Amino acid sequence: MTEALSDTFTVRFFARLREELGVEEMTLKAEPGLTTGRVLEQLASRGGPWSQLKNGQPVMIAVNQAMAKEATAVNAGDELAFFPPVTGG
Amino acid sequence: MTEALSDTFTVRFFARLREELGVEEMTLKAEPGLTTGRVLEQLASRGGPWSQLKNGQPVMIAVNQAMAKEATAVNAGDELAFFPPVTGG
Amino acid sequence: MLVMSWRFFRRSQGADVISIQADDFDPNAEYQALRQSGPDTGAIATFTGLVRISGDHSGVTGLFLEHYPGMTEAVIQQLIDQASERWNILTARVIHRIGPLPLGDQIVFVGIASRHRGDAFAACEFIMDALKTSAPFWKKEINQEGEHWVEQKTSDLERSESW
Amino acid sequence: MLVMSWRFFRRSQGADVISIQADDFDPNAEYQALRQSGPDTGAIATFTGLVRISGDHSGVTGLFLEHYPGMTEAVIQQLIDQASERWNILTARVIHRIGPLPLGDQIVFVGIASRHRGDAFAACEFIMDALKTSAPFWKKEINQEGEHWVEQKTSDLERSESW
Repeated sequence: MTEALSDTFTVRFFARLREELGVEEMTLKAEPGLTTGRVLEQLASRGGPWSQLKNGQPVMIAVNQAMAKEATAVNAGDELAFFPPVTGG
Repeated sequence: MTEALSDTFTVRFFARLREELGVEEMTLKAEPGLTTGRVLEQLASRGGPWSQLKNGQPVMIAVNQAMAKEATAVNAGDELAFFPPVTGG
Repeated sequence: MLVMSWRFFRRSQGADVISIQADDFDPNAEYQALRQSGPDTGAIATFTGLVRISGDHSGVTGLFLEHYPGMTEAVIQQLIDQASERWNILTARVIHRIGPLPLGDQIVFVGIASRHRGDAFAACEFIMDALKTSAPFWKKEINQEGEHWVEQKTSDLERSESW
Repeated sequence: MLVMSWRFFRRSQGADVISIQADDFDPNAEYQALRQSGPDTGAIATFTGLVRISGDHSGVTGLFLEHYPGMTEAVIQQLIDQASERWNILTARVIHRIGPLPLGDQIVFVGIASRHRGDAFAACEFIMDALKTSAPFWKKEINQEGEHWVEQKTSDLERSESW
């Protein structure tokens, strides 16, 4: 069953998280009242390397390419990203 | 009468002071107990543009090319310099 | 007075440059561009970061830089905007490289042209400090023993928060 | 630990440069020299000061820079030594021009190579700030109405004393 594009949002992973989860990008179904923190909880409940999203090293959150918090709302069409603290420069 | 070189010290003036006094360098006779402040007083007593050395804008003092104060001793062979606050950079 | 203030803070943001690139950059070309910020340009401060041999581990032979395309540029633009609100900037140029970078290579350039040195220094250092904790770049360090992701340093967080 | 500390603070002062010159300088040649500060060079901060149109008076067309030969070099060396005691510097290069300088010309260059950006920024800004209040240079400003000696600014004194 294919989900309608308009019902979904994208999640991207970078750097160490991308490598340890083995996923670069995924598409998930949006639900009313969803927050980035809830998405993290749902993903962490998959177990294995995913548990680190709630119980591991700090995870930074972006929504639509702007820094966000766990309380930030997630809507259909959004681009979420989870990544380790940044280390450029 | 020529002063013996070993009895004298040099005074140099820079920038606005050099221009307003009309003197770049002068040789003066050393005396026991002389200080840069006393030299300034003696020169200021000449009157005219020289009075500014005591009653004018701030004057910076160097002895042997190092910053000095009015209490700094002056000895034969020394190179004194009087100049306005510096403005390089 | 109002006109003076307006003139004082006016700047041509069109001359600002943000570039995320795999290729090396030429700091001299950046400096020469910064010099073209008009006749009131009195101060140019630049910073260049290089791959150094002592990183998190010793004997670093190179880095690999990953970034979040799109978001990186947006964050750096925000940092330049924040700097422009706090200091008098004529032109800002920021370049950050991505991909594999051998020991000694240039990683990042931040250059600020301003009327006065205080603004140029502050804006340049602020952008560098803030970039290190808020722009989505990640550094993988490579040495003889292998490779590992660099951890964010508490000192970097403190520097960034001190602004 | 002692050996580590010694290595950490060791630097080849032979690579330091102080130059007082009438001729223009090439900031890129200075930058390239700073890059040759060894494999632990991680940060290069530079500052260049330019003749700007708005000085003490408006419509500046040029400057004339006078200095105290000998003392100038000695004071700048002391500033580099002071900076080296406070921050970890690999190489310092300071150039200051003298004589007539038209609008837009380069006046002064301070460049610092260091392991870390905090040291490079601080040493560079400290040397510039201290140079402006302690190195014997005097600036005569020239505009359409004539020429006048520039007065030292209270803000420069305050900046210098803040270190």
